[in-house]
Amino acid sequence: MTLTVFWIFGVIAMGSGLLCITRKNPIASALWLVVTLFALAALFVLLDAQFIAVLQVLVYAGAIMVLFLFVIMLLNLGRPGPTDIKGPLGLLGATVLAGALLLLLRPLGQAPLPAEIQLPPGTVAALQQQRGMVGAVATPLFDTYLVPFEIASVLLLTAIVGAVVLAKRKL
Amino acid sequence: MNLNPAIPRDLLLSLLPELVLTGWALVLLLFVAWRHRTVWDLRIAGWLTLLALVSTAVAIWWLWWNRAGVRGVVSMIAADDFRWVADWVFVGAAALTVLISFTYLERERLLAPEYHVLLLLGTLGMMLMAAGADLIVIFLALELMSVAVYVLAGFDRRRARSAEAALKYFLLGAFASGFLLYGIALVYGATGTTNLVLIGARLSIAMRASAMLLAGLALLIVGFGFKIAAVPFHMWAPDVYDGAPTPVTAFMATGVKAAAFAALFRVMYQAFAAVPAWHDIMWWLAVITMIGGNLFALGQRSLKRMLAYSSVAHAGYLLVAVTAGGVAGTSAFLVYIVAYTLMSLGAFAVLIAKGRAGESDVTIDDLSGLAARRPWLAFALAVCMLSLLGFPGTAGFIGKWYILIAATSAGQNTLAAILVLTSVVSAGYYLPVIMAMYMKPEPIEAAHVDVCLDRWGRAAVAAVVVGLLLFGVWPNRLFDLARAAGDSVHAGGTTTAAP
Amino acid sequence: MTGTTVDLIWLAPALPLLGFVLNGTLALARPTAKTLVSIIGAGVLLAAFGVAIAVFSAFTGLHAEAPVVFRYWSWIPVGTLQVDFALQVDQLSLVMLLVVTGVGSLIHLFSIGYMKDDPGYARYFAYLNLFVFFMLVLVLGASFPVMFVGWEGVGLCSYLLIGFWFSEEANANAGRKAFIMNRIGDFGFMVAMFMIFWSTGSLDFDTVFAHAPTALTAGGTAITAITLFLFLGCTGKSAQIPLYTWLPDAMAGPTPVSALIHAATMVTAGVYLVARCNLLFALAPVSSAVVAGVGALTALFAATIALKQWDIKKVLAYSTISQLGYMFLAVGTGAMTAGMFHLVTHAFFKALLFLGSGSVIFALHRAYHHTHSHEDAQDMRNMGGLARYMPWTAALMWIATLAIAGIPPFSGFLSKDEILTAAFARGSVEPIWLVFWGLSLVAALLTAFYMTRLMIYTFHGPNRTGEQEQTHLHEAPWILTGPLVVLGVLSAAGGLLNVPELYHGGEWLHHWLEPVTHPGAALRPEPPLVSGTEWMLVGVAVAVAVIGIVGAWQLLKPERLVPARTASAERGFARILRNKWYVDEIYDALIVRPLVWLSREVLWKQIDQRVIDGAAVNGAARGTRALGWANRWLQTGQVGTYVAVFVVGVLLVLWRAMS
Amino acid sequence: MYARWVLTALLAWPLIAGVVVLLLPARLAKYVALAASVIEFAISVPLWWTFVPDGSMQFTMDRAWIAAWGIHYTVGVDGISLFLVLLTTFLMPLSILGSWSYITKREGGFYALLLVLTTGMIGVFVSLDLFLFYVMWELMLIPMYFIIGVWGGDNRLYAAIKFFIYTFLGSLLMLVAIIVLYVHAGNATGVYSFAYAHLLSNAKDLGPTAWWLFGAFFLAFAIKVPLFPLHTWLPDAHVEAPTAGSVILAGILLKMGTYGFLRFALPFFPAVALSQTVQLVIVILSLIGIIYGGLVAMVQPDFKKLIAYSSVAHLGFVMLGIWALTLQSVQGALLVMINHGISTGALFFLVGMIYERRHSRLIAAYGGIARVVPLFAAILTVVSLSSIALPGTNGFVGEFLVLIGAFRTYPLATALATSGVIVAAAYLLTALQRVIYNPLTQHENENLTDLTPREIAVLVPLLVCILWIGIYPKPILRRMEPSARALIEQLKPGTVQAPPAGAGAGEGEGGQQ
Amino acid sequence: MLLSPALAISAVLFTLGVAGVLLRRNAIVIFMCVELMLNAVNLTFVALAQSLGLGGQVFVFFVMAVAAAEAAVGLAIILAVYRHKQSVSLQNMNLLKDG
Repeated sequence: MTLTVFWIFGVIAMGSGLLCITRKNPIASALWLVVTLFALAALFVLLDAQFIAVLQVLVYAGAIMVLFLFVIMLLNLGRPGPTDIKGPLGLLGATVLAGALLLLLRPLGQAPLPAEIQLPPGTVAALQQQRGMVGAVATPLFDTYLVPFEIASVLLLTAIVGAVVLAKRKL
Repeated sequence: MNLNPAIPRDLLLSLLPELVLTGWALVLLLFVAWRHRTVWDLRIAGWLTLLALVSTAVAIWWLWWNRAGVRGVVSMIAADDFRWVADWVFVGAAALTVLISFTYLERERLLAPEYHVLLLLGTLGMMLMAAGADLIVIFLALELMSVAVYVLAGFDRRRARSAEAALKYFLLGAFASGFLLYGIALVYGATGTTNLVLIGARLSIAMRASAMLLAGLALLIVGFGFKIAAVPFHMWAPDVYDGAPTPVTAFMATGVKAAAFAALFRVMYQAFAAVPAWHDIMWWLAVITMIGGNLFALGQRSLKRMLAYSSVAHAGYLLVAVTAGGVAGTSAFLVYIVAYTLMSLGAFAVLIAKGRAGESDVTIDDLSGLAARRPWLAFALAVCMLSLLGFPGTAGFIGKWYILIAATSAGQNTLAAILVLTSVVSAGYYLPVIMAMYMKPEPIEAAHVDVCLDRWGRAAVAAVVVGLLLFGVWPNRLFDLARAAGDSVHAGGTTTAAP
Repeated sequence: MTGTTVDLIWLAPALPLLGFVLNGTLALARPTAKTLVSIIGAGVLLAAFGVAIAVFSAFTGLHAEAPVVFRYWSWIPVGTLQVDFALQVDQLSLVMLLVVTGVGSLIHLFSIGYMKDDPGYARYFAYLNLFVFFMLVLVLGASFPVMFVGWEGVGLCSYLLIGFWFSEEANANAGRKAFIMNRIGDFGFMVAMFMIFWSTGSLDFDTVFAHAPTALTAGGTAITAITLFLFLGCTGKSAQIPLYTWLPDAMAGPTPVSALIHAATMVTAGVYLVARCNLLFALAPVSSAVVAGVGALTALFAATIALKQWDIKKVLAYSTISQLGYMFLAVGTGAMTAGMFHLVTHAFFKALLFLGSGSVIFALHRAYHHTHSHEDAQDMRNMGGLARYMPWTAALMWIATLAIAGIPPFSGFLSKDEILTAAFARGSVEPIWLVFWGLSLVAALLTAFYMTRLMIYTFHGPNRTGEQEQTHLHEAPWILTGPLVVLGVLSAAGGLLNVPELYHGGEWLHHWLEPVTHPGAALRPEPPLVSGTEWMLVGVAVAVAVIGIVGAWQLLKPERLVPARTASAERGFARILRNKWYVDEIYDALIVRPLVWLSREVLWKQIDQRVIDGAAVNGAARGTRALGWANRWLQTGQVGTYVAVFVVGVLLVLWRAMS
Repeated sequence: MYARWVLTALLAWPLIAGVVVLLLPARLAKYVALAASVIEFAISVPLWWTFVPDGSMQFTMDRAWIAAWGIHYTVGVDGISLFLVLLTTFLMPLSILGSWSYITKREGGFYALLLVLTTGMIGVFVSLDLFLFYVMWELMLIPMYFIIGVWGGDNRLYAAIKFFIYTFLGSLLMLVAIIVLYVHAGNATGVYSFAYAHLLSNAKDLGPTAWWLFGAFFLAFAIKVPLFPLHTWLPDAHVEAPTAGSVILAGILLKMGTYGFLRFALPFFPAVALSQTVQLVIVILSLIGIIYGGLVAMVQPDFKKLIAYSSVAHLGFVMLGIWALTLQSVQGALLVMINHGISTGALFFLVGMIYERRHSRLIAAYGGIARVVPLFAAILTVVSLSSIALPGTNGFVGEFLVLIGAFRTYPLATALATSGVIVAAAYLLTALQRVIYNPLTQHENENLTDLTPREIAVLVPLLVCILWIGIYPKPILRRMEPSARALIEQLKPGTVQAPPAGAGAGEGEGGQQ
Repeated sequence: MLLSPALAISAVLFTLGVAGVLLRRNAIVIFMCVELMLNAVNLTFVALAQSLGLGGQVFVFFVMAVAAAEAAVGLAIILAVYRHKQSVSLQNMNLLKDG
């Protein structure tokens, strides 16, 4: 049952992903990407990552993709014009390269994880039960992952400074 | 001084240089928010930056002096000699970049002190990359560095070339980050952890290398390969180096590359020492990078693009050090990166002196007759070129020699031979620079009258030349440092018999 | 050290060397000091001649059976190779010493008059002195390398003196040709030295000759090769087939030079060498046959060419080649004494002939100089009837002509006859020598003929010099004729040196040289001849000479001859002879031109410039650079391309990692 | 004191003087440089007397340099290198004096580079540590590159870069070979050191690697020699270089290749170097060099190019002599190296002097000038004769020894090589004739001035050497012999002839053919 | 177990992202494709987290931060380029190239 649902959302994600990269209009692409992100959020839920799923919807689909759309609109890229998709040769090249990549990544879907590193099934769910959906992710964030967390904060600061520098009217 | 990161005090201590630098960056940010209009604001920001870098260096030195180290504990942050030496390289590269930026920024009217903030933040990212003992730290640090450098590349917004360079760098960088991240994910999947030491431990206890691990490893190499501009992931480099403001180019060619290599070394030798598969890949990457970089550089007229390809070629030499591995390889990398940082920065500094406001390209022929008009500048560039070429008496030679020893000790004689053969090709583009400066007449009367550096730039160039010659003749202290650093990375691993 | 005057032998070469140094300095510093130059130049030679006589008499008193060797310093000492700079006095070298200094002195005296107006007077004497120095080193050297010093040194002086008037390209060419031809011979000499050293362990004459019979198998490949290579050296130096062509060209030099170097001394060095190495040649019968055969052939061949030459010196040059052929026939036959005898007599009469011709040329030249004419002063067609103007010269040259033609009792008769007899005698053992004898007999006939021709055209018949010039023709001054007279006496009476037993003579030279020639003669004794046969041979030889002379008188009509400027070219076979059998042209076409062409067009322009430098070196550079340029097809600025390449890289890395 | 410090002084002094020259005003440069080089020569002269001919390394000094890699500053000379050092110090003052009026621009730099070059060249000959050797080997490349490139002729840029890259190609592969040797010796003994003796004694058991290593050394040295197909840098470099450059290039730089063979390539890899194949290749290449070099020289229109190709021929003799490995041939090879430095150096000086007057190197631009400049003509003749190995000059002694020695090992090849003397006469005498003899046809030549006292001062020492070595080479041979003997003994044990019982009659082993 | 399908879907999405980058010329769309790649990786992380512990989920958090930072800077850069060229098509990014 879960598997079926998983596959349904999976197919949605892949399908909309495909549409995202093949739509001529950037806005359409962006919207299809949003669909993909939503589908992924659903998959996250199925994978015991409810908090991440929420973040996915809020941050990704909500904030980041809006930013994209905003820029697309700002630059008025949605208007009809020549397509930005490469010609048949580009299509062929992209297909061949991507196909080859997929072929090489194929073993990933089959390889079972080594038993010695796997947690007993249900451990994650149990942990979430124990600490709460948010707490299960947040606790390590301020504990084990304190340093990366701080780096991430500096990263965001840098991005802000950078964006300001690049975008401000006068240098 | 043994630090246990589980204790907050020790954690802070182990991050002392980064904290100092972050602190200064915030101070500077405040200053910038307050003063960001005049030339003097820019200069003061520059001096503050230098101060920040010096104090960071002192912090590093303090930790090094006290033999600070995280030993026997699983941690996000490594504290070992390798990190300190690498940090010094980054700080040094940043400091030299600041020194050569004064002239450039003022001449190009880039009166935005945020430049220095970004420089500091980028340096912070580099230091964290070298410090990262966990893939997630390395990834975040890499992104921190990259974001700062993306912006710096596009810093000269008035010029389309700068913007284009930023865009190319950014798009390809983000693309490559995707691969790196996927690689991290797969390695995580295969080993259940992202900590380098733990990965190493798990892989060494006879865990069969799964397809997932190998794919992850490959994608990690791709991700790093992009940052170090290894062929065939190098194609962004010439364009971006070309379009970015010259001091930023210098910073990219030295600091960014050094940081990526430092991380690569730590990842490969602390986590994947037990997996032989990557040696083969590195071997091939090294070979095609050396061949490609050197060949492509031959076709360039623009000095900046030539240096860009040359930096690709040098990435190839460094990859030889990676392939050779062992203590020798790691030490060789450190020695070489010191030399490379000096000589590249020196070359870019002279390039800045020669460039004119708004002028895009300096071709090799533009340097004709420079020696007659500006003998010291020409001498400096000549020393840099010879060092890049690997000529005895310069640090570049010592570095190359060390890499060759490392490669030979590892039985990689063919690789060593390819290295020197491609070096011969490199004479084909380094020598014309010297040739132009010394052996050709000035194209027009007084062609080089306005070539000059301010006193900071001159100080930087002088420091570079002195460093190159000093290390070229008396590299003993540098060796000891590098050797200890190499040892520290391989503490748990195998040490080869050779030096 | 012998404690006698022989110890002064070093003075003999040292004096000319001193003369060279002084005159050389003068030539560069004060070229006009001609008197000083003359005194130094001729003085050192006369002094050397004095030393030679003193040494000779002292040596005679020693009754030495072995050579007296003086080692001055260790020259090339490396391992077992110990070459000392050493001089050796023995019977053979003394004969040469006397001839060189004696004839040399006369020629130096002659030169004082002959060259007096030349701007290069000092240089001339410097060279001449240097030549004598080297010649003496050649004949006195106690080992092959020391001899080789003189051997190449005389070649050098020959080169310098042939090209003495270097402003004419032909003269300079002639000098160069002489040097290179000699070098070809020297190549043989050097290879022979190497083989001698490694087979006998030394290069000193005494050691080599002492070891040779035991170290080398008689008639073996090694000794044959050694002697043949030595003989190659001789053919170069002594102008034998195939390396003789330089000598006629060498007449470009001043005439006294031709007399000294290209007639009396240097060109006989080859004969001296074979005589010196008689032991080695005696061990190698095949080589001896080659030497004799080449000698006989050269004698005939050169004589044919001499028949049709108009240049008076060219005739004498070919005559010299021809006479040298006789000497080689002699030494090849094993008749070392006969060879040396002919060498000495030839030195006398040929020097006389050359100096006489020099006197003639001097006269003609002066005459033409007076009238500002540019006629050829050496062409016999411009002479004729000169006996009237220059009686002394004519008379003396007749003596020399009779001597060379072999008319008894002149010196040439005795020496040539001895050679012919020896060849005939050898023919009784080895029949091939009968052929050689026959060849040389024909050559004798031709010799008599062309020498008479020379005399007739030069001194007899009507004068063709020109109406105005005739008034200026007269005998040369005493400084020129004086030496001629001395040489005339020697040419006439030189035969006394070695009057054969046939005429109840003492064979002084034969006995004198015995200690030197004995080792070879012991191995290869001369076959005896009954005296009847000997008389018959004498008769044949004299008859041949007389036929030649008389024939020439009968056949040649000097009255019909016209001056060179109006003469028409020869036709038919005469033309081939006139053009020296086209040997120069053949060498040029077969060797020189192809070699130069090969060097320039193939080796240099194709192999060096195009293949190695162009294709390989610059090609590699260009190719590398082209590969670099090719990158621009990829590095187009298009991110799409970059991404594609990137992904290809990813695929490759993944593939390598996972396979 | 002298014995310990002399080599270091010889290395350091020119370097110091070079810096001084660079800092002084340009007009003083040549005086200071000349003084410095004369002092350098004066320092080196006592080597002649204090050297003890016993085959050992002398005047050695050993100091740790880069201890981490076992790199030492180790210097010393033996009979093989002694004369190369002396030749260097001898030629330098002459080169400086010879450049007196030739160099008119940037004099300071020129003379400073010459002095630095001195250090590099001497360093190559005295280094007993392979790292030091390599550094010195490369060090002399840069000054030469600048000398050709800055002060050279019209096509100097091409010549300079060709010279550089050619040499660089070979030397870098040698670098790898040195390092492989180092690692090999280190792995075998646990002692990691670049010391010559250490590497030499542990260059065994390399297996097939030895072939590769020998190949690398071979390439480096063969390019420098230059051996036949690797010689094309030489004509260009010689022609374009200023006089002093050509003199040093021919006089000393070329000797580095042959010295390298003697000192490194042969002793390190005797099994490879003396294998049938390598012997065959070397002998054939030397022969080609001798004959081909001569033939190509014969048809050169440019006098300097002619001399350059003649160098190929001369060095062919050296190679033949080295590989023949008899006492005579090796000493002959060493002597030819010295002789070539003197004679070819003098030839280049002479060409340079006439070039200064007439600004042409083409043979065809001259002709008949012996009348106008008799002294020049006389000296040119003597030097040419020395170059074509006329007995009595230095050239003969060297070539004679090489050939007579090599004849034992390679009779046929040596016989062919001997024919090189014919070709030598052909090309040099032809050139001589076309320059100083023949009619004086060009009006520009009518007013040439003869040699000045300064120029005479440059040439006289060379002439003295030409005659001295030609007549009395024993002092040199005596000093070389023990080292040459030791070398041969080391490579071909038992083949060296016993020392002579006494000077004079050579009682040796006869009979072998 | 959902791991295998998740990994498979992730790989496909990643490949789609790569294909998109290869296929498109519009800078913004390409950037979106990169985001698609990052999301594919996120899926892998989350799937792995189910078996390997919460670390994987924490990663996703960080990836989002990175994506946000990149988006901010990236879009600013795209704006800066647009100001010069009035276009975001990479076809027009040809000031910088060899030759």
